[in-house]
Amino acid sequence: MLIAATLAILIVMVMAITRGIMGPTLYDRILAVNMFGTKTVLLISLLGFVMGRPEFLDIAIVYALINFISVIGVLRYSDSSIFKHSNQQKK
Amino acid sequence: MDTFINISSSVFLLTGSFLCISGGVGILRFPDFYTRMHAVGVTETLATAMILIGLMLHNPDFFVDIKLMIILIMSLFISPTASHALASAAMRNDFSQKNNEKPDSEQVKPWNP
Amino acid sequence: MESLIDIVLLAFLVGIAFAIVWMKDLLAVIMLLGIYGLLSASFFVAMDAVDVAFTEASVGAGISTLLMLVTIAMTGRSEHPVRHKPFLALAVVIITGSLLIYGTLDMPYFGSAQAPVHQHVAPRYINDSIEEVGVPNIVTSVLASYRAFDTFGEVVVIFTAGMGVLALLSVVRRPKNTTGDKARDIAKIDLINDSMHEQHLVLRIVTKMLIPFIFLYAFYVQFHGDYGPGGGFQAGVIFASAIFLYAMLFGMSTARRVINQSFIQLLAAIGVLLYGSVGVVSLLNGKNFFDYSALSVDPIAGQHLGILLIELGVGCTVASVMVIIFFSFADRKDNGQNLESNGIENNLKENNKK
Amino acid sequence: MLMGLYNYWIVVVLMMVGFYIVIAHGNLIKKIVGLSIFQTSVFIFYISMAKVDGGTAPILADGITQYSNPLPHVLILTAIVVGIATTALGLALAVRIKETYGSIEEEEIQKKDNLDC
Repeated sequence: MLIAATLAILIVMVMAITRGIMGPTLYDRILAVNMFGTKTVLLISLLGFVMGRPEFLDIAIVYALINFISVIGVLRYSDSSIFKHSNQQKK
Repeated sequence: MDTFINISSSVFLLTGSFLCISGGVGILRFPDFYTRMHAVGVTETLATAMILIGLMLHNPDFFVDIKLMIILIMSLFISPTASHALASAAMRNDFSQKNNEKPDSEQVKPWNP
Repeated sequence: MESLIDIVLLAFLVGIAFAIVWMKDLLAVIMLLGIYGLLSASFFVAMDAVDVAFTEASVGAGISTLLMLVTIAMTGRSEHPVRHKPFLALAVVIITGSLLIYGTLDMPYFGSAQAPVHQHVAPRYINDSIEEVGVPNIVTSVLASYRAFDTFGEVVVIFTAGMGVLALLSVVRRPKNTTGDKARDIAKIDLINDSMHEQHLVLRIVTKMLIPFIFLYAFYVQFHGDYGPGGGFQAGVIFASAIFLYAMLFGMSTARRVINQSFIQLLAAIGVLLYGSVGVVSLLNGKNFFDYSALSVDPIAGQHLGILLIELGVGCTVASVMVIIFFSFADRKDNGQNLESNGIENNLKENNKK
Repeated sequence: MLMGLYNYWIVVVLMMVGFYIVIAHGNLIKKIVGLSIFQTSVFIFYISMAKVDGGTAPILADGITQYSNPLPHVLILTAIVVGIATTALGLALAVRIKETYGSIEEEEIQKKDNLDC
């Protein structure tokens, strides 16, 4: 079962990477990164069990935190005036 | 009792994997940003919870369970908040469904050697 | 199973690297770089390097993404297309790459226990470190005890890089007795910041709940580094990222009020000094530089004390240098924006006069 | 042989991708991204070397005899943090160049320099 779940998560990672590369908008990419981060947390937790030393779940906690922080960072700094300016130019 | 726990652990893990994959198909196949957001935001939290509960049942070690519990509680806080922030940021920037199909920057022609 | 995970993760990495070459939108490139960091960190977990994965997770996926985002917010996000034909570059890369691949043919195969790397000092670390240092985490005992002098050099490099960023990006403070006009400007900026906060109510509340937990977790990583993955480097980065989170959601002016610039600079220096002075104390006690057995009557207790102290020094320096770097960038960006908006207002006024 | 050297070949490919970005692209931020890809490939190389078949993470526990090599882990752990510090320095330089020249494209910077001469 652990192996099946790991494979499923790897497949979902491929999908998230595809969306991250394809875009087309900034928010799609942020969504893909966020989803990828959550799946990484799960992958790390599963890897610990697959490899037989599950006591290293500390890393997964850090992933969850860092994922949140980077999403907030992207939202905070992608709203700045330069980007709005370029949007206006497009219109 | 052991077989019951094993079976329920497997069921949780498989349900979680199924939800993961359905979210993945959603992010790949849905037509615009808000529907993709919906697919991911809805499945993500539940899938995480299912897989972590499956792992908890799989391993009865106390400290490992506590750590899994911490991860679970944190992802229950964090994923909906991140989804909310993302959706509201998209709304605020007047990112309506009409101009969704436009790429986010003027795509320069792809580099071909 | 493990080799399957290895193959798949490395294939992902190559795919993302090629996508980064191809893309022109720098913001998308940085998003992909974030995924790249997460992936390489998962790869490190699969390769048993838990401490490295810890560091790469917080640094590669978190802080470097943030710094690059702030930078492109200042420098613009689209890249000009490559004008000249890249044939020469491509030829150089292909020739170098094939030479390197030719070089790998002589290497011992992946995972073989007979490789020369595993013969020289590693057996000593694995077999004897528990008697000599008494810490279960071999990485910590090598980092902080056997190779402490090396790590000292790294800490000084980090400190120097922080000072370099400060020298390049520090903004001139406004004089305190501002005239009415400027004071109004500042008040206006504060108002804008506050109104922005109103919009992020959910985020603010969740962040307020998370930040104490992140600090607590950073302390856990700092002091649990002897027994599990963790240590000063990781704890410092986690500590700093909590402060980044606060600064991003509550505005730089609020964060400045919480964290004093001169205090944080002092803390960066104190970390390096603490590290170095542990070495000097063992020197004064008649042992070698960074030989912690001089710190206590019982050599193992001395080792524990020494590792605790220098990890504390590393944590202080790394956390404060990261905060200094981020604050310098964010301040630079905010100041640039204020200048821009003032310029726009002036333009508007001139237009109105006309 | 394919499996035995797979990791190293991937490392070479990643390294060359980073190298290509550094020499062929004119944008300074993109160059820094290329450098960081190059850097990560070196990390992957060291960590791959440290892996021993059947070994586990180098944290001592009862009942485990085979550990991976801890020395490369130590080197890379410090290298990652030093890497982010130097990357930050590079980004700071890019910001200053943008402020002085108004651009971070190599060609435009070169053009302005030639005009000044």
